[in-house]
Amino acid sequence: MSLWEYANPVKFIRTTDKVLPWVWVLCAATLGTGLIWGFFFTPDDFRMGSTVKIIYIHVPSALMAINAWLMMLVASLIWIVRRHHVSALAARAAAPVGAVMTLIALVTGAFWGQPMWGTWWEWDPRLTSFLILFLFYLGYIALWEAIENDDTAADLTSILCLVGSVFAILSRYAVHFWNQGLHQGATFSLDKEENISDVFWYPAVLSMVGFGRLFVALGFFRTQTEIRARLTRALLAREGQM
Amino acid sequence: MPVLGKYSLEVLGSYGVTLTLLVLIVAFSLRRARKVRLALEEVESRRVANG
Amino acid sequence: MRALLYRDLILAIRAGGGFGLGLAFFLIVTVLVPFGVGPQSTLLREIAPGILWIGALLACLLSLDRILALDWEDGSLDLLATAPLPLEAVVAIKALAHWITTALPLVLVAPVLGVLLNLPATGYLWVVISLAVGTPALSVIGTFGAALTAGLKRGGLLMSLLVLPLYVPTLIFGAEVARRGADGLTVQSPLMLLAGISFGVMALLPFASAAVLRINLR
Amino acid sequence: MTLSARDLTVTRGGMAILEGVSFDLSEGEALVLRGPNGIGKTTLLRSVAGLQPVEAGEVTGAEDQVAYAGHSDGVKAMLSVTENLTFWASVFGVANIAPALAAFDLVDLKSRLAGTLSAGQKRRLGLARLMVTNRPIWVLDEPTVSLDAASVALFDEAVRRHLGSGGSALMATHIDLGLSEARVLDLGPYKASPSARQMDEAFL
Repeated sequence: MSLWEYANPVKFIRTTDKVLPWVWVLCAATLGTGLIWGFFFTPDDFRMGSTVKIIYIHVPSALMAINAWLMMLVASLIWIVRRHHVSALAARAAAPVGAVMTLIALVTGAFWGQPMWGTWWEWDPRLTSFLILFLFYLGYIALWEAIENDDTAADLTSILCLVGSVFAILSRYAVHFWNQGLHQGATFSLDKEENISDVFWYPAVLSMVGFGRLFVALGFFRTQTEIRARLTRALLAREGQM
Repeated sequence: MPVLGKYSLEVLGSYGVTLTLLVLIVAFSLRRARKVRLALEEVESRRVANG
Repeated sequence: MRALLYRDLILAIRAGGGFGLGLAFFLIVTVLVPFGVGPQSTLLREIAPGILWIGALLACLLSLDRILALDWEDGSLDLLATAPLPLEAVVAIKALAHWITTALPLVLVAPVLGVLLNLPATGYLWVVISLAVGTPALSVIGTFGAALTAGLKRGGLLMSLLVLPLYVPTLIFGAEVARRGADGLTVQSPLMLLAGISFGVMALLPFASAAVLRINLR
Repeated sequence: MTLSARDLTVTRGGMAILEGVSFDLSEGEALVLRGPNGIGKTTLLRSVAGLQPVEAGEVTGAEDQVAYAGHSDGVKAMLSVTENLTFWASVFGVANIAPALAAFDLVDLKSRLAGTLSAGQKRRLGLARLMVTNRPIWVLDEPTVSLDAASVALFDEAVRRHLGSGGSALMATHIDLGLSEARVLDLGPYKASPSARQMDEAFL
């Protein structure tokens, strides 16, 4: 059995229908535990005070904002190479979720920056890169909405996604060149740096996993919706033809 | 309720905005899912009716 | 190919939109800025390079939808796509025509507008050089945006939304060159990066634009 | 040079509209496509011209041989008649536009701006463009729209001359042309059945 079997829309819906409730439950469990643990049961940082609690949403949402774009990029490539409709629709379904994640990362970043840097918004390279990423999401979504023919829209948006990815990397580099920035380096890395202690680390990992599962759940669910919408349009077009 | 001290606005604000946005995207997805499902069922029932 | 360039240039001149509108827009933006930020010459002097870059960028943006939309409407694009010219060349030529009719005049008048903004004497050269090196990238990227929205009735606003984020790196490096030049600092690294972007974009993006146009034509 | 189409399936908006279309068009032949509105004449012609991919089947002998003329003439209003034709002539590497001007009775109009021409005159200019492409296969979509009887006669004559010099023509039209030698292909029987496999197959 090959993975591509799930490129069949019906099969995709049937399988995800079975998986989705579990993903939702797992998502709610991890995200709930992570956030509640983080919010209620972690000590304040000696330097950042209670604002350290923002880390449990800021870092995971920033992570998912980028991962969502990467997923869209992979899905776009799959559409271009193998022309599986599900993959194009999955990219379409993921975009608003990614945009929301980016928005969350931006807003929480501003909330965090206010007490730490004394300003709501700082043209710091990381914040600025995320703002640009947000604009890319908006453009991508708008292009999907604007084009009537589904295949044309899928083709154009996937090319936009490829070109946009290159320019997003360029922009990131340019922004770093332009302003060295106040933002601290990555607070977490996968192999857990020593500058963060376990009390902050465990709830943060939980909420990262929770955000990841939320993205998967929403992604599956919204892809199902897009598939149904596409099917409806196909049936209507056929009725018109008869 | 933990003591948030002088940063309570920022921390509560972040959590508030995040939860609101997450609820919004989930609600929006659910609403659209329901609408699309209804539309599909309508078209399919018409198709079955017509043979 | 030369015929296509020649035709596009003639059309831009005769239709009036090309040279005139972009320049007038650039002038107006530059004139409006002091009204917005106040007449202090020290402030103006400091932001002059950035204003000139933003003005040039917006003026470029303004005329992008003429690159392909007119040829799309009257069917010329269909005919060009079946002509012996590869579509990549068509797109590249159209970007070149846009650069010559819109961006080149902007580059040339930028120093004049610099006077209005109290641009320091050291800045003139670098404003012109940075615009000359950077605006080709703006035209080529803009052509990609125009190709993406060619089939849409009201593509103008959407095109701005798509194109402006793509303009970010060019703007950053271009304005950086102009600013550092005006401050008398060394400009070598941003200038190299700007040139790198311009050349990279000119070499690669026409392929994406042509692919997009083919999809839109079918 | 023979143009041949084998088992073409063409789609519009993701839906197959014609399937199993086959025809041959050899030198000196003209083929007229017939069928009601919406049957897919334009789509078929665009597919043959290479502007859109076919869903199934293949077209051979069309590569770089086709001069396509669609619904719109691609005439630039701000260029004169001569400039319009000269442009296309140089794109296709042809030097002399005089025969084209003469064939479609445009000599008197040649320095007028195309924007000032009437619809029929513009159409004649659009058709004259075919003569400066130097390509053997003309693919024409409703070529006689907005032409008066005299102009249709000019067009017939141009096509006949083109056929006589070894060219061929594939046309979609509702009107009876004066081209008695043209074969007619009725597209009605090729209409795709709604259950046909197609792009949306995966969705049904």
